[in-house]
Amino acid sequence: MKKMPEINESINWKEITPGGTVYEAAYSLKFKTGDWRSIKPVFNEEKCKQCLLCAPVCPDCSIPVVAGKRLDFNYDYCKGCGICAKACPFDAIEIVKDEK
Amino acid sequence: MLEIRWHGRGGQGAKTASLLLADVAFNTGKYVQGFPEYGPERMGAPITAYNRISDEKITIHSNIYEPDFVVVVDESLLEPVDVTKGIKEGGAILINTDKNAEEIKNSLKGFNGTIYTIDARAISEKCLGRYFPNTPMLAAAVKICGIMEDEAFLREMQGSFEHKFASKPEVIEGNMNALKMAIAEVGK
Amino acid sequence: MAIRDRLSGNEAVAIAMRQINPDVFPAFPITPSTEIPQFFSQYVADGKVATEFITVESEHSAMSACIGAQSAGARSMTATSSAGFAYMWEVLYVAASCRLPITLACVNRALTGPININCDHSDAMGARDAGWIQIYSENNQEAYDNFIQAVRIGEHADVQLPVMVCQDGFITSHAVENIELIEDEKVKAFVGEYEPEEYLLNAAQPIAVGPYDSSAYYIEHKRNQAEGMIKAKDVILQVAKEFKDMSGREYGLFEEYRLDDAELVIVVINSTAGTAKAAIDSLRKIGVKAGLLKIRVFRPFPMQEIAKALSGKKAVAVMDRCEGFSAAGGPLFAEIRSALYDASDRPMAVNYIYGLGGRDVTTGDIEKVYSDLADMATSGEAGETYRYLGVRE
Amino acid sequence: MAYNFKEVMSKPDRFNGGHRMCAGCGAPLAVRGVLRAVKEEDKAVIGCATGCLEVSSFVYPYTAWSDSFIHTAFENASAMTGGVEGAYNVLKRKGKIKDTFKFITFGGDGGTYDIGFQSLSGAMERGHDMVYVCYDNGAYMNTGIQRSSATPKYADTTTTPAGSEIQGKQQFKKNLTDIMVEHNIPYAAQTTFIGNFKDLHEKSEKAIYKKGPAFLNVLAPCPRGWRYETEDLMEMCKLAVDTCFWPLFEVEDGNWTLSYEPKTKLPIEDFLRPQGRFKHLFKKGNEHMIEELQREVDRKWAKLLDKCNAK
Repeated sequence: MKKMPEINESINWKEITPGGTVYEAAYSLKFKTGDWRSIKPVFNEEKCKQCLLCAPVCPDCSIPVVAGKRLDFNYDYCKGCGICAKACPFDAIEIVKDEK
Repeated sequence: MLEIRWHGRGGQGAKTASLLLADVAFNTGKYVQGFPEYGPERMGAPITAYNRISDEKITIHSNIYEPDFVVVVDESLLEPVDVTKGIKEGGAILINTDKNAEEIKNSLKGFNGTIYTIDARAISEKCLGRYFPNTPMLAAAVKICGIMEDEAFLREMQGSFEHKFASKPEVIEGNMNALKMAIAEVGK
Repeated sequence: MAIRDRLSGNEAVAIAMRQINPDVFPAFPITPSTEIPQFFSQYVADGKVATEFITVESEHSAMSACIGAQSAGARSMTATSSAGFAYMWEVLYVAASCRLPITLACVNRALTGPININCDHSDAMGARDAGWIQIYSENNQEAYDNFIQAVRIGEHADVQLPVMVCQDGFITSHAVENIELIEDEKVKAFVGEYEPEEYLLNAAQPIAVGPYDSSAYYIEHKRNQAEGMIKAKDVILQVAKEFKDMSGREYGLFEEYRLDDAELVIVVINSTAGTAKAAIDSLRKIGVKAGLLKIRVFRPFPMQEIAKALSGKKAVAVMDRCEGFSAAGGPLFAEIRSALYDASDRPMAVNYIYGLGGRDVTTGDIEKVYSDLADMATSGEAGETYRYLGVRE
Repeated sequence: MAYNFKEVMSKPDRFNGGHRMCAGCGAPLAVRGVLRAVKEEDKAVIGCATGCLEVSSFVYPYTAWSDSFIHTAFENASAMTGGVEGAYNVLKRKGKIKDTFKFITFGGDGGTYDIGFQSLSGAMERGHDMVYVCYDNGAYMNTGIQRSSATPKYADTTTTPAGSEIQGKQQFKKNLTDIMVEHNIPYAAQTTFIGNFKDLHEKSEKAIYKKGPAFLNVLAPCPRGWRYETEDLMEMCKLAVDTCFWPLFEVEDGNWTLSYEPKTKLPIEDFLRPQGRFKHLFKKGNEHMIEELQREVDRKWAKLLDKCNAK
């Protein structure tokens, strides 16, 4: 099995993976898009009825669902589009300004 | 090295005949080439095919401009095509026609070399019941080019037909007869 | 024991393919390479190969399917010519950059404009910098031998690049000539199995192929890719040596014919080399010191080796079956003359554009070139370097 | 199998965060939704045409895909994936591969309706066992919102700008789903994102697990190109189906079925009004354009109902 080298902008041509092939699935998880966000969704667990309608509408896979229940947002990737808040029938998601 | 040029019409089998001739010579242990001159021509258009036959390895890859022999599969080409062009001193031409050499000479624009004729249509129709000029033309060409002895050639072709017509052996005899008749009838 | 046969160049390549028994063969017909997939489809129909034969709707898709298949872990190959080859052009680059050892039988034919079905090298030459190894063949025997070697060359761990094996459209592709075939088992043993290290269908390790590559990485990837081409030179020679052990036939990066003591030299690609050999033999009989350097491997380009081989010659004619328009010459000339820049004892060099669109080349034409070279050697003047052979003025 | 939303949502994503699609983009919803229909024990190879999705989901070295993924060019995704499927067939026959693999290719409308159409048509006709998913956002968004043959009539794009003489794109959208149906493939369907994604899921499941080629056309709104607020994505999809601009249907083995019939068929205006790309249609004097669009929607809807009832 081919080992994936650590790839960053200091890698030289001998070490780089030939053809740009990447041997590690979901490597993008190393790339955090959360800092693209200017507004952010806030999860109010109390109001949530676990209907999960917010989960499939997230373009950034930032609403983890485990065993039929959604957990808090994964802010590493959430870009703050606000689709989830609109999809929530119970006002359990509030959009606020993202103060970093 | 022996160089042969074929003139025929698209769909008539001049290319196939040249490849068959290459096969025959190949089977005698020679080095061979068999190739047509290609263009976008379709059925009926005049086409040219070539053979080189040699005891030495052949490296030349060009058309043949000064052939030892020319074979004309379709008599109607004598008018539109300069079939005798470039024939070597001492070379010969073989024409599929029901005329004899003397009669056809006038159509050859002053050609002074040897003229052979063969009535491939009559032979084919007699032996095969249909007009397939290839078989008699091949036999006549082998004969006049002196590629191999008649007996050896016929033995060779018997084997080849048995292979080619494995699924319809009834046509082998007719083809063999066509060869034999062509060998016997090709004349100057 | 070699099998003596007589075959056209196309059938010879098809037989090599049958013996290799590739996993995937996507194909689209184009004259004059069409016969190759035709022969091959018969092998498929008769169960003589285990290949997945995909009758794609275009050459672009043929090469795209090759890329998909090879990335997936399957040995793939196809055949094409001319406009079909040009239509593949975009994805030829992808095949090379993805480091996929696909093999392609390129039956050289003129590019359209105007349409012409006959031989020249403008198709393959147009993709000379696509990152493919290019091997050229004088006749059916070489097309067959080269194709078998191509698989080994491309798949070598040091190389990992696609390889195209070229031969002249109609002139050799459709000419029946003598050939010595190698037994099926020997070819199979020679090429071996394709066992890529990483591939899409490896359930244990998913991979991602064909990224968007930013300027932070692109040039490193290209340099890495270039290394495969650089290393290919040794691999080609190593594979040739093994091939000689099996077949008795010897191949190098180029062939020298009566070159050692030659003063006047022609450099040429593919079938015209054979015609030149015949011309040289007759010129030698009348005391002309004529010789030939026949390019076999154009990519990687054997620059130093060629410079060495041509050093000390009096005059060299480089023959391009491909127009260079207003470049330094045809593609072969530009590179040969560039190679000669470093030669210790540099000969005069001129370029002949010849044989475009299937224009026939005879021994007489070749003799005319040697006669021009002799004049140059005598006068010490090269004169016009960008010349045409046989163009009506 | 009945759709169990909670169970399906609890499956690990096969498409991951860290991709660089725009905030609020519809394409990742299509990808996540389709891939949720792949059985967890099955493997997949994902093909992709050049486009927003590709250049954002695999920026070297960051692949967002959990499965093997391949992209090579804009117009060849179908042929490329056909090659992968061919490889699978032969390697499976030879016993070199044990697992079950599924082959799914994604392309935008540019890579599907237009430049990739030949390759798509060829692959579908040949019958590769693969699913082609078009995420249709109605323009070449990747290169900056140029018109495609999927762009709706009168939409303002960067190559069909609304001007004083010409009011946006002058042609109706190509009926690609119908054209794919006419390839006689075992399964073709049109869907988008509504409710709990049942429609997308069930169609994806059929497309993936039905033997032979399948085509899914998924309307995937692009907030940038359509010019609406990102948060309104689900509303845009709802309006598209309730106005019958984008009817949901499937064609399985030649049988047409309507998947959704709006309780009240809304006027096309309702779909157009929230989108900046149709703003010029609401200028005084342009009413006839909206009327024309309404007539076309009505005509196509009637035709569809006809096909779906005709079985």
